[in-house]
Amino acid sequence: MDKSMMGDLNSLNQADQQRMAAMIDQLQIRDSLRMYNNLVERCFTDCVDNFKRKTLDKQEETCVTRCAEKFMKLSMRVGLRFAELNQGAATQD
Amino acid sequence: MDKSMMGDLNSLNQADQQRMAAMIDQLQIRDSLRMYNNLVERCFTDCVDNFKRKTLDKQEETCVTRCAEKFMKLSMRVGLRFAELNQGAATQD
Amino acid sequence: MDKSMMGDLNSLNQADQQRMAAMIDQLQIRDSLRMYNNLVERCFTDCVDNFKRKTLDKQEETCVTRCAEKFMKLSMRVGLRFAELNQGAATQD
Amino acid sequence: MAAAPTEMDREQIFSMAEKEMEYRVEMFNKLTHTCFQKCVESKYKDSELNMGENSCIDRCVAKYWQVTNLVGVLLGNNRPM
Amino acid sequence: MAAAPTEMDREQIFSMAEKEMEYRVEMFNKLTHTCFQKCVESKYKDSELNMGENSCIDRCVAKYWQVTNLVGVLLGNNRPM
Amino acid sequence: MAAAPTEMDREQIFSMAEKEMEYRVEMFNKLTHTCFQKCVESKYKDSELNMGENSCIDRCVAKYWQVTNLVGVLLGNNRPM
Repeated sequence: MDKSMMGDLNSLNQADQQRMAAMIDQLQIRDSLRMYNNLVERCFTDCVDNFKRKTLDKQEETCVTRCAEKFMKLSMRVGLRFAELNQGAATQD
Repeated sequence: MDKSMMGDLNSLNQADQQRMAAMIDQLQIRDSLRMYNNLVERCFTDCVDNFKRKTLDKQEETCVTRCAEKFMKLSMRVGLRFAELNQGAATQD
Repeated sequence: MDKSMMGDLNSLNQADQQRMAAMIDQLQIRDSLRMYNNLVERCFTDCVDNFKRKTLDKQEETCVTRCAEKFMKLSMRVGLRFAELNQGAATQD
Repeated sequence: MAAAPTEMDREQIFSMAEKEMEYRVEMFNKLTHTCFQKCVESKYKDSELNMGENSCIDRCVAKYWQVTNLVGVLLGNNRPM
Repeated sequence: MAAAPTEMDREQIFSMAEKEMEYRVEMFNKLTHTCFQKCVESKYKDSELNMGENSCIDRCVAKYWQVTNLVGVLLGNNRPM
Repeated sequence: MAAAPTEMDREQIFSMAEKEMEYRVEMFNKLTHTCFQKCVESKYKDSELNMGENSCIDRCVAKYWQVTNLVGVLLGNNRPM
């Protein structure tokens, strides 16, 4: 989530700015917990298909680890591109 | 969202009715933003599959436009049928 | 939802404990309505594929009933296992 | 004539009304997306709904409603919808 | 004995507790739906869970829990779950 | 210099800002998951994004943005995004 999206923050007084910042913090906490849940669901769905044992085998563990690491790298990259587009800084093909 | 669903609004005094109306407005704003997000996700998923260029080609643009227009027409029709059912006005086959 | 997850409830005074309990109740109501919506969507998607008539036929009705009953049984079982894991009571394979 | 609701009742009325509305909005959204999936072919050859799609939508809404009621009864939810 | 929490602490406790519970409810819902998908065959031949489905569910929950912990470690989240 | 906002204005500013941020967070999440689906092959042979995946992601984000704007215009939403 990008704090720079709140361009009109400056028209508020100090107490209101604090309140707005607190609201943004709250949304970020909720968002990161949701992201966590979504990531677990996706990597589990893609990597775990065998229910003959109740513990992850080595292959499933490797798959989940790679899935999560790929997702986090992708998420960072998407964040950068998204911020560029938000600033109208997109260049041509 | 259908304001008529709130039949018990009348048992409230005027201040409460205003508060309830404000709440409904808030939910409608949130709902229309969500609908927007869902519509974009669906039409993107159905129409865009080629990532050799960074701009939509004509065919993708046409597909997205039709997808969104069909969705909006469907959404209106569903809203009408839904309201009829809410009023117990459903007729037989 | 498991009320026992709120271990730090005890550090709060009585008014706060009541407020926390009310919050938990609110989340449970919202959660059960969401579960209802999700269950309807899943069983409808899995069981209803024929739109030549506007009423459910016997086969669809049976399918929906079984789907919902299976889901409720599964949900209870998952809740038990989940609570065991939350208490670190998971046994070996 | 009913007595005026107390402060506590009033808060409960608002809170329940809010959840009820959220529930209905969510149901409407799920219904819309499910019937889009079931009735509209995803080639999007034009931007109109044809007659087949329109009658499919009407029946889809009617059946979704019946499934909602059926599941509601199974969950022990006795009021309509 | 711990000092009484200040007004600010108290609001933060409520706010964090609410998010924590929302998170757990969401996890429980995702877990339930994912294990339904993985373990219950969608023909719905009867309304009981058979033995195979039941043991699949138990293992599915256990594995989901392990994936949650594994991903939590990768995200730098050190507390259990 | 602009006049100080009234109490009502202020509440509306907060309320709209909150919805706007929720909307953007949701858009970002959908975008991330959609581009993961479209660009990352689900075998997960290693934990790095390769060059092909990276350029797919960049183009996916750019196209998602364009679809957002296009749909926004169709919905009668005139402001950018």
